[in-house]
Amino acid sequence: MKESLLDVLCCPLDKHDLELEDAVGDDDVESGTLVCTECGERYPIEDGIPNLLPPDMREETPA
Amino acid sequence: MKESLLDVLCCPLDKHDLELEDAVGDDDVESGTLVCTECGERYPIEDGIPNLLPPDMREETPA
Amino acid sequence: MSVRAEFDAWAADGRDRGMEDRHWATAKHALGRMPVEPGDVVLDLGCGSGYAGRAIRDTYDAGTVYGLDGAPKMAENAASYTDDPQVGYVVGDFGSLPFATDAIDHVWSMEAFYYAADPHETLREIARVLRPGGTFYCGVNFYEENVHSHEWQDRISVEMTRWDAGEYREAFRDAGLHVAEQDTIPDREVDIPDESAFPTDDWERREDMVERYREFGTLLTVGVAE
Amino acid sequence: MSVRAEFDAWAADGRDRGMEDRHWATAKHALGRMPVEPGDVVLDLGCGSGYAGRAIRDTYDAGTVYGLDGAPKMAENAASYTDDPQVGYVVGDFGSLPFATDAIDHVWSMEAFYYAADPHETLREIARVLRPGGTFYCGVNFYEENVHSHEWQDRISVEMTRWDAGEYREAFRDAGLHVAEQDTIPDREVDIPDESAFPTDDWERREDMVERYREFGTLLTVGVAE
Ligand SMILES: Nc1ncnc2c1ncn2[C@@H]1O[C@H](CSCC[C@H](N)C(=O)O)[C@@H](O)[C@H]1O
Ligand SMILES: Nc1ncnc2c1ncn2[C@@H]1O[C@H](CSCC[C@H](N)C(=O)O)[C@@H](O)[C@H]1O
Repeated sequence: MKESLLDVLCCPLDKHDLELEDAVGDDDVESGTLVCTECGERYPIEDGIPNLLPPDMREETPA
Repeated sequence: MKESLLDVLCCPLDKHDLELEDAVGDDDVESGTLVCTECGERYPIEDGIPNLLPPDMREETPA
Repeated sequence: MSVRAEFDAWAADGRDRGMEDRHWATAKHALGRMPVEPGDVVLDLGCGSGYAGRAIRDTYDAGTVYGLDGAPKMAENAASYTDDPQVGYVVGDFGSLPFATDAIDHVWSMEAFYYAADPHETLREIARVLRPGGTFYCGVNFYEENVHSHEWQDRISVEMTRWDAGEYREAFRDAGLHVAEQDTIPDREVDIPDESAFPTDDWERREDMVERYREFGTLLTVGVAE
Repeated sequence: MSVRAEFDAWAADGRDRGMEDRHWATAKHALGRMPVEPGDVVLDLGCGSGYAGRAIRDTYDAGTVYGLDGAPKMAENAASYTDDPQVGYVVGDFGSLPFATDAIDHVWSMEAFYYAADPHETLREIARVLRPGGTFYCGVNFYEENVHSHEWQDRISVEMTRWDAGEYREAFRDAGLHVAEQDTIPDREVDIPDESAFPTDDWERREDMVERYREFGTLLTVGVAE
């Protein structure tokens, strides 16, 4: 994902801003974690695609 | 014209309410005059059709 | 010549009905898209014979339909074609609509908008009479992309506005109308003769006639009042 | 079964591309009506292969197009079909959109909305992410009037919403979306064999197939955010 996507994304639960952590890749983020600045919920980025399903709908993919 | 038309009509010049004068016909007005409650401009109703052209565009039809 | 003089003459020689026949092929598709609910109040600007308003009243069980036209003879003709008490006609001008603010649920105008002396003012007037969320359905076959329409101006004394699709969208927005859709609706019904019939009285080349009707048809722009 | 499980399987066996082929015949007409301006931000809900968003980006020079899908494999496939840096995909659910309030100019959704677990909540979410005046283009071929679609529910594990046209309009308005247009867009391209070929594997009677495609097609409802 492009970092600019952060401008329009938000936490699906409480609609607060997300912060990017552990980013691999430059402007084009390959993997990393999006963290809600309010509730702290963590959303994975895998193969460049952020998974922003609400946590109860997200089945963890084996590491 | 139906008298209920008065609910949605207004003076084309200043958009104020119109009042019906000299009405011939009941609920279905055949002829008469619509008078602006603000500027006093008068608009004729002929053959049941109100002529609400701004006065400078209305060519008077011979009586 | 004035709108009144030009179009009273059209009404007198039956062109109101002629236009109804020709415009129906595209108008019906635009009419079919309108989100009119039972009881809604609808205004038909430049109603001509008034066919569109009457179709809206019948199809959607609209509460009341008003047709406005600048040519008294057009309004008279339109009135003579119906005795539906929920349909009414008024003589008025696009430049200063005699309707109260927020009084109308939907405004319809077919092959008429481009005759407005000041189209921007007319759009502001439409935005004024529409309640918030009301729609303006504006169909025009005289527009920039439709090159085959350009010469029409030579045959009519009233000055016409020739915008392209983008200019329509921009002007709508300037007047406070959100643009919800824009589309060209083809006329699939007009009879286009075989190649051998060309040139005809009206068309040099068959491909031009095909383009005019099957491709360019009528440009529909739908606005929603803020 | 979950949306994820059901549609990951579809993506894995190539049904994302199969749907793209079948949906294009009606989707392209709805796409052609959208008032997207250069630079606009567009969101494709339930993007599948992502073809619609990419067409919007290319046709209208949209600024950025995002595709959201609940099935990670769908989003992966979609991402693999383009390297346009202005197109991005996210995995997310219709019930709680991960987009900021007023961040989107236009939302598009084709043959996907009826899978929402709570369609009213999804409409409210769409109204939230759209800026005032932004449009929601919602195309569905599974709907009440299309009787030929009713049996589809038997073949899929995800529960589907089957509204009629009026219920769509009402639900849009309840969620704060003005209804600007509603239309059924026929599929004029699907090949319908001669009478002699019926019954086929899928159709008892030719007239049903004609009705399904040429008449019912896709129900399009266009909403405009307040
Ligand atoms: N400035 C103006 N104010 C009001 N009506 C006008 C006008 N300019 C043109 N018109 C009317 O607009 C109509 C255009 S012809 C189209 C008629 C009809 N809508 C149809 O589809 O067939 C004429 O009846 C003409 O009298
Ligand atoms: N609740 C939900 N949240 C997010 N996506 C969902 C969803 N329910 C279904 N979908 C997605 O919606 C898509 C429906 S299939 C339609 C795909 C595409 N729009 C096309 O026209 O071909 C699938 O990709 C499915 O994964």
